[in-house]
Amino acid sequence: MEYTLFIVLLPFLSFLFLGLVGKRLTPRAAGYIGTVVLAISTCLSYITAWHYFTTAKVDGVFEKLTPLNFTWLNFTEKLHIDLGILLDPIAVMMLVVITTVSLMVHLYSVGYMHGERGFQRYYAFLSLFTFSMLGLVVATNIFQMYIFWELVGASSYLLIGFDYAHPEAVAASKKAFIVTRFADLGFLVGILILSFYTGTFDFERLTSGDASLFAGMEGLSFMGCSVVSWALALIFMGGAGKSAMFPLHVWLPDAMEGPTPVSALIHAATMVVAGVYLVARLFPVYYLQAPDVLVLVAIVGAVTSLYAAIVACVQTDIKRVLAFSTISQIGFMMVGLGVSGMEGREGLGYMASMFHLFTHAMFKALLFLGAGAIIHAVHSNEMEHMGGLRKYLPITHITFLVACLAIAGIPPFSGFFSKDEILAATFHFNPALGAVMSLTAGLTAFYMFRLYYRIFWNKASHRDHAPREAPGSMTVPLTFLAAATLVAGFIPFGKFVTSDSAEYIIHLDWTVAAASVAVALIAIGIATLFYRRESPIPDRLASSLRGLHAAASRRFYLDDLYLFVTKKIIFNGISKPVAWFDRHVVDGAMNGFATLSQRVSYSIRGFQSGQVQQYVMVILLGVLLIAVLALFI
Amino acid sequence: MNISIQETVFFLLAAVIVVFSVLTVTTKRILRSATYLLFVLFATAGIYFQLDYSFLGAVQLTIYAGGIIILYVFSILLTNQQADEKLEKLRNSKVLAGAIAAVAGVGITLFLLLTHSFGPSRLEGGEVPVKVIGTALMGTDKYQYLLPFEVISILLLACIIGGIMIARKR
Amino acid sequence: MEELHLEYYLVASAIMFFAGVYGFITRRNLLAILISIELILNSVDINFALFNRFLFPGQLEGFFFTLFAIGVSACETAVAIAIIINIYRNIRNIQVKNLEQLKD
Amino acid sequence: MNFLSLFVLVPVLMMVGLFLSKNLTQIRAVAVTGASLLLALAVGLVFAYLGERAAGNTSEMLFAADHVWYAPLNIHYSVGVDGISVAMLLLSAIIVFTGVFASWKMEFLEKEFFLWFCLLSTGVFGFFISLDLFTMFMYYEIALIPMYLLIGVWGSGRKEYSAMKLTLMLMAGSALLLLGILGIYYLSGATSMNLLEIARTGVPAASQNWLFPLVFVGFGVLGALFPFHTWSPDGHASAPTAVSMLHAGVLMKLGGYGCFRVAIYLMPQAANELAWIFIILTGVSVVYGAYSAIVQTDLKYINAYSSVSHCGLVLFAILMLNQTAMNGAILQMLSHGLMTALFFALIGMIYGRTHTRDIRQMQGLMKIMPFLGVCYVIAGLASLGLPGLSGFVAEMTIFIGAFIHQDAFHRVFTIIACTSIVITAVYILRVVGKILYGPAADHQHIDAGDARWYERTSTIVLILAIAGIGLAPLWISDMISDSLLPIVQNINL
Repeated sequence: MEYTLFIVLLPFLSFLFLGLVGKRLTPRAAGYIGTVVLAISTCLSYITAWHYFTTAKVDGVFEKLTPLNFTWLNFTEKLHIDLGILLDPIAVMMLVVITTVSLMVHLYSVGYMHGERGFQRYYAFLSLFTFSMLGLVVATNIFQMYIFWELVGASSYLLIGFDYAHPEAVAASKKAFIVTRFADLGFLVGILILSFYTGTFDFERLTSGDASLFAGMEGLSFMGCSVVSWALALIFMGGAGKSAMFPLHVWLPDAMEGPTPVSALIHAATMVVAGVYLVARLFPVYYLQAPDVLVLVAIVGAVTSLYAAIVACVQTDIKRVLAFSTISQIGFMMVGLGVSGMEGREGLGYMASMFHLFTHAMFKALLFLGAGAIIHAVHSNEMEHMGGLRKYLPITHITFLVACLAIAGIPPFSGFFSKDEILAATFHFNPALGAVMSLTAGLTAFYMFRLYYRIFWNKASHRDHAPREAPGSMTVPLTFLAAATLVAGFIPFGKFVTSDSAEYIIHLDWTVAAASVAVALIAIGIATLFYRRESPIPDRLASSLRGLHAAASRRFYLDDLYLFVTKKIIFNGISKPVAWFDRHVVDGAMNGFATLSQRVSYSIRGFQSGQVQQYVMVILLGVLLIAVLALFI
Repeated sequence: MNISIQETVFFLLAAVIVVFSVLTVTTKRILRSATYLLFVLFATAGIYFQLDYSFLGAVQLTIYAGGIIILYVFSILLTNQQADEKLEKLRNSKVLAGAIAAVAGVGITLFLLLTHSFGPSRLEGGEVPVKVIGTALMGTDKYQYLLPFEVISILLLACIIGGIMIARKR
Repeated sequence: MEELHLEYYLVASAIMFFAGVYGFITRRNLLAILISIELILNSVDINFALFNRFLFPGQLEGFFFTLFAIGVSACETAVAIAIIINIYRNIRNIQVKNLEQLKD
Repeated sequence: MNFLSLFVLVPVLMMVGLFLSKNLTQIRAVAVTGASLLLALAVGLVFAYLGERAAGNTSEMLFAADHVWYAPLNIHYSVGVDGISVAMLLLSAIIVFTGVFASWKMEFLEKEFFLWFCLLSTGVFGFFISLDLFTMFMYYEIALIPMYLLIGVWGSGRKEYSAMKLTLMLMAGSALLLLGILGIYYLSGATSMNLLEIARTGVPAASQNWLFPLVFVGFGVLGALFPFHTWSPDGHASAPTAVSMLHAGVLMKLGGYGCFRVAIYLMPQAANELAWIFIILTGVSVVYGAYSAIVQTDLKYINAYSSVSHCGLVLFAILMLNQTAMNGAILQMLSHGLMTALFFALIGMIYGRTHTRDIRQMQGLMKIMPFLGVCYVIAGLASLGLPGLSGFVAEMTIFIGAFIHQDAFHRVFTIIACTSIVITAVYILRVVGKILYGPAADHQHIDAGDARWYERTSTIVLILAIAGIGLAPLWISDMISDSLLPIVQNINL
């Protein structure tokens, strides 16, 4: 299956081509080149998926294939970075997800970004991002993953800051990069610790369940936790940063300053699930070596999920709502992983999490692209500039509704199946956690329909001219993704992707399913009541819960906290004193040394005055002194 | 307590030397300073005469008292608009330092002089004949000084030329 | 008092010497400095003659040394005065503190 | 005629050529020809070296030659290269080449500028090929002296002050160094100052303890060892573009290379014993430089502090005393040399257009000068360690190598050093955001225009080198790693 190399390589070549000669091309040509290249990549990944899932099964278990692996850099005899391609169910699934969404976004962008300055550059960046993301998912070892992880971060930086003339976009891109970079520091240190003791970066060896690898770490502990827990927790920190887990999520809402298709690609479907993918990739290690860290993963996921859902209920910028919804949904995936076991039925959470990742990618991309179409039509991100759009944007409306139903967890849309599995696994793990997640699911349904109603129903805001439906290049991806959202739930996912690579038959837990559907329906009902028409209830509610409302609008002051830490503590509290210290104390010491020697020189120069009389005086005194010394001592 | 004529003369000379030396360096007027120097030089010549070095005394009188002092007086008169212009006021610290150094020097020297025994020392021998001096100056043997004599003569010549060169108008 | 000792003479010449040193150090006028130097030279001359006369009466080294020293001091004075006059011609002054152009 | 001696001969011939040339065209022709020749030589040397190694030549130094040039003290002109010197020579050649193009539009005294520039190159190349301690030191001094004039005459801002400060501090360092070198020579009992011979005879352990700090600090001053780094911000800020490039790009590497080749190689016991002191200093300087860079407002100061941080990492890695970390150190020298040269080149070009280096007065330059803007972003990304560019390779090798030490002390400092990658991101992105992005504010800047062909040549060559190392690091990493083996064995004896 060596051709899988081209899945990864083609977008890179496209990036190089567009980056170097893009300026000489017309925007249209650049767009088409990017799209066509990615279409080839997508086809190849579908072929790969077909090929893999039909042939790679040995004894009912999917094998890990490594069609390509070569040494890129040697560190020590044992540790070396390899670049290669590792195919296993999750990698193949991610290939499909990434190429599909990316292709849709490429296609969509032709219409959406039409006439933008730097169109060619945009496509170059998109290709770079796709390349990095694909390289990440097929990584054969943790260091390759780190490499592409960083590249993903950088290309995300470039894409968020695409419209670099806007200070907000620039600030957001900077924030995104630095926050994730900070998380990556944890990832890196985790890798250092893990690789030092296990002597390998290789995923296959790490996840083989070979306990002897970890023998070196046994009994070692640091601050009350075992070293392996530390290592894995730090690696999870990296994942949490990219996946916008609380409290490292602050960059994601701001990243909505980027072009909307970029948000759909990066901040909904692909990059933000990298953290989930990372944990899933190392799942056997987590499960076998540090189950305590998995609990941490579950708790962080649940907190994030609930937090983001609450915040999403009061946002007014539609992309921000979607951003928080993404954070919340990724929290679901993390919870799924955190509560999962390894073998057979215990592995429900893992499977569900991956399933949710898959379905979420589709419907969240759809939501973002739909939001893009709406923004394209009304030229605003704010809900108050919308309302009553269902008449003007019929296709967008229908597809958006499909996505909202999916995310709310209404059968038979795909979100129902995947989310339900997660809830079932969570209840199985811990009913209290399950209750929290159900509540979150309800909130999800509420805020999504709040969004839906305020965009498409409610009172229409004043407009100068009627909004027009988006062009074909935009509606085609919408339709495609809506179709995918409709059918994705029926994919027998357990056959393909499971924790132990063996087949898993999904049994719907009907009590959980019924309960969650009921919760969702109630939430939708409330949303309908509040927002379908203009209604005073939401405002009244907001004023009666003023404190909570204000706090949620300000995202519970976390951003302010971060700003305080970076601006006040790091910038003013550390850097300025350090710089001052350098200029005045260290350099001052050097200059002081220079001044001192100058002073000494000047004072010594006084002796060399050129006045013979003074010399004689000194000589005389010297002679006398010597005479006295010679006489009396 | 019988004081010989020799001693009387010596004390007189010594007193002149001491008093006028000090006056030479302490007086505020430069012309007086030169005059006091002249007295010191006369007294020195007296010492030479007392030591029976009459030739030396004569040389001292002619060259120093006769030549050099005249030179001084002329140059003082040449360089001072008012011949009796006062020397500028000296800085006290400087005077003090000089005085301390000088007094300390005198103290140490005297201490050494008076504690050191020079062995048998008496004023004896007689007048050195000029003939002996002339032979010693013109000879080339041991204890004869033709070479220094010639060197001095060349030095003097050089001085004459140098003095003219330096002082002539440009 | 039996007779004149060497020390008596030496005391006088020592005082003369240090008077000269004092003058050399404190004086500002170039001529005054030169005069101080004459004092110093004189005291040394006296010492030469004294030592010769008192300690080595049969020889004449000190005598001749004095003789030559007088000659040298004459030269020195002549040249020094020539220089001083030249300086005076240039800057109308012969105070030491004003002679700074040579230094730098 | 030894192959390596050409590296010294070519700059000397360039100086002769420059001396004879009559106008700017001729000066440029000579400079470009010479620099290209050097670059070709360096590339040729890489191939020749790899060829020799592939052919199974395992001697420690290749292409060695030896002549006595001062018999009374038994000083030899002794040359030879291993993988490390080859890498450094390649770096120097690239930077000299790009430096020539970066100073294409010299404003006055072009001939003299290039003459000094060539003298500086002579020193640098001579240093890297020398094996004799004294000759090495001599070349070191040759490289330092022209710096004073280059900054003092052709610099900007407080150039006299900076030039004086730089020269004095580096001279103080080299005074320590001379003392150390003489100490090593006499106490080792070797019959010549040849490095390899001294390494064989060894320096007595007791004397190592005072010689090591002398030599390490002596070279460390040039390698921006905290707290002796303060010449660097002022010096770089005042230096003309090409000089900044050569200075930060190559000359500071002389410090690292010297620390490594002389201090560590010849005095392994003391290195083992005393490393902790310098690990603290360098660990501090890594983070400290980065934090200081955050609040600077002058582009060159930012880059100078960033150099403090990155060069601190070089020394830090050298002190880890194992093959991986040292390999990382050499890679970091290469990578930092290229990156920082690129930065200084770009800053010079931007300054030439905007006439300011204050980041508060620039905005939206990406629109006005897209080529320079893109290059600046690439340089920034390389500096903050983006995979695919050289910085990543070097930093990761260092961190992996540093982590091999199991005790808490080394680990804590390794993690502290790791945090610098975050801080680096902060200051790089801050600058990029401030000066390149946003709307073009200053109307005077709008007609500034983009890079000219010579500027493009300079930056493209550097970017190619950075990307080359970043994308395919294996050959150079292995080349260095192999050469480190004897040194590491010497340490672990």
